[in-house]
Amino acid sequence: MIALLKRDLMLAIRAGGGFGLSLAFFLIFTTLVPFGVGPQTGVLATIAPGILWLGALLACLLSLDRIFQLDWEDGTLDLIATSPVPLEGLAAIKALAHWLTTGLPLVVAAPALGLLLNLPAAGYLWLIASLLLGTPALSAIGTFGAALTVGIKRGGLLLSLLVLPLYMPTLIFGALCVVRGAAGQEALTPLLLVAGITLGSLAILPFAAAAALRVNLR
Amino acid sequence: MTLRVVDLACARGPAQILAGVTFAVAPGEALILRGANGSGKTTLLRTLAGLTPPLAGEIITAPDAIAYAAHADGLKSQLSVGENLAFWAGVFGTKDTSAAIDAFHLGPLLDRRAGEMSAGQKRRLSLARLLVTGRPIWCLDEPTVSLDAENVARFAAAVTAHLGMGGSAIIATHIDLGLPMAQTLDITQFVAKRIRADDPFAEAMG
Amino acid sequence: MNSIWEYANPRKFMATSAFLLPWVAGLAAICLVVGLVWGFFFTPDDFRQGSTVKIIYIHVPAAIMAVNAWLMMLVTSLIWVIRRHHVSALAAKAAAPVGMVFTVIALATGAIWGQPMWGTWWEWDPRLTSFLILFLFYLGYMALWEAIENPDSAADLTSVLCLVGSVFAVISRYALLFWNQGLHQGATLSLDKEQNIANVFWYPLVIALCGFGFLFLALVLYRTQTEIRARRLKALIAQERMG
Amino acid sequence: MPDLGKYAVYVLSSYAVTLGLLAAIILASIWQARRVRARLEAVESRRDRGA
Repeated sequence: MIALLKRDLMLAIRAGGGFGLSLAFFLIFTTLVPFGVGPQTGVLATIAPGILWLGALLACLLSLDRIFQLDWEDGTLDLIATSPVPLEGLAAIKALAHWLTTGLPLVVAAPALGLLLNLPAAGYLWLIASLLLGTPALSAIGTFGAALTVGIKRGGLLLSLLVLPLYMPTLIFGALCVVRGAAGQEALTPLLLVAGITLGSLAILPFAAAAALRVNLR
Repeated sequence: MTLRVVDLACARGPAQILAGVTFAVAPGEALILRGANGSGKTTLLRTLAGLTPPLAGEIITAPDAIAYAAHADGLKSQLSVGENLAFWAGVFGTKDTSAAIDAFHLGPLLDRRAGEMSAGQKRRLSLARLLVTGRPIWCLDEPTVSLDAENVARFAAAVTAHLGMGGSAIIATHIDLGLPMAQTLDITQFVAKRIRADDPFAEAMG
Repeated sequence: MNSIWEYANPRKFMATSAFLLPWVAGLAAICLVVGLVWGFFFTPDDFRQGSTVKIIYIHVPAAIMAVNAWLMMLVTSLIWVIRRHHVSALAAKAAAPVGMVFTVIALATGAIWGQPMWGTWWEWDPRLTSFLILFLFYLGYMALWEAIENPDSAADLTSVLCLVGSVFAVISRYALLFWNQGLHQGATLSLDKEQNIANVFWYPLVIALCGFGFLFLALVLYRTQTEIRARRLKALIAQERMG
Repeated sequence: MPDLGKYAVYVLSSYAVTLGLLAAIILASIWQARRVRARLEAVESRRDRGA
């Protein structure tokens, strides 16, 4: 299993696609907002939490279909399925690899982009905390979606349609936590709820993803 | 480790392809699967490997004994030969890959990217991967496709060595590999194409 | 009474549903006509909401049936996963578009009703928004069915999606309550039957609800028959192609 | 016809939308059923003739 993680990280670094793309998208998305919404810093400050969370969420979404697609095409998935590594383990490791290559960089980049949208000072701590706790859920749910649509040609659009409704609770609680944090209100409850959803997703979804993979490998 | 298959029925998607497949492969033996394209060779191999659940019949062998290799050899072009082998060693839990590297003279190629290798070299790497799995029974699907005569000979020698060490192999191929202990099984005799038995939509209804 | 697994075989289901369908359809028509006509013509206006209260006879039943349709799909998906009951998987596929239409009706009538009461066409109210999410779930579910070739794999994958989707739908439901306090009035048809709406409104509403329920049942039976014939068509074509 | 007062537009439009959508799903189901039944009969007759 560790070999799987090491290989995925090596591939992400070597192929260079993994890190760069999602971060670039997050940056572009955040810089586009003022062009659309207007430069008034007051407006930007109030919508900053939501925009940052949406940017992170969409950045995760973009890199989901690559989780299994490459391994599906070059036969690695078939070979791993016949190896002692259980598919549940494969799904969990793929989610972890996706989080490390996509989720974590977003958490690191978010505060810097918060400056662009002049997020109130009190919000930064909560932004980092909620993203840190929320993005693993985005990866786990995304891995499940990727497993569902791996066998479908051009399944990327369908993948987004399936996964976005599942992202709803994490987005709601995550953005709410930052909004309340930025306004100085009590933001611990939404943060704990984000963590709850993440733990639930990490516990259940690898099994659902493995079941979907088994069906697609049939 | 003998592999015994008793009255196996395999399906591809909604349709059953083969029925009543029965054979046994003792250690040191090789079985060549013959049959026209689409007659179910790949389906049979995937069922033996456990990817596709069989419709009926039994596959009697020790657990974790079968190593499956298809056309797509699961090699990452950005990774070097050594890294690819190390990865598969990690997945299958074998400690060192030196035996596999020497068996296919991959020593000089170790740090070359898999993407920069010829078809023959890639095939040698995918065979080395088979050795790394450390599993006695090889299920190979058209292993010699896109290989020139010299590499086919090298492949046959490798399989013979594997058989010599008590392994066995089931190979779907059209090319005569000249293996010593090879029996041939023409699976067209087992072809029984009809709707899957568990598909209740086959017979007429109101 | 032979067990429900007897209906795993499509022939038995086709025969029984052919027998049941006219009755269920008839009941649906009667209840709908009686419920809606009674509610529309013979009930007084509400002192506060005026005549818009008449929208209750379509908004509430549609909303209830939209949720029940998804629950039915969840149960049939479970039956498929556990017992490989082919007709059950097809019933889930058949019910999805009907459930989606009920959700759209609930959304549309909710929005129209909201206009005079809350002053805007669309109000991000938790209950109305949860129906928007339910609509997205239906869309995703149906899209997944269409995207997959092999019917058995499609049934397996959509069942997994339905199971996981249901968990997240419930979480979203409560996340929305957390996110925005509601304008929506309390439960209209709560079972403990304390008088939250006057009896004169209550009877036609229950009849209209039965009407919607029977209509859902009739549509699902009818569409499941079509799904079974479509599956048989696919099997025959596959057989022909095999030669 | 009851006097719907100033809300007539809303009440009537919501009933229209509902009945319209219900009619749509019913007609779509019937149309789809007919199409599948026709193609099935075609294939089955072809099969019986051929068999």
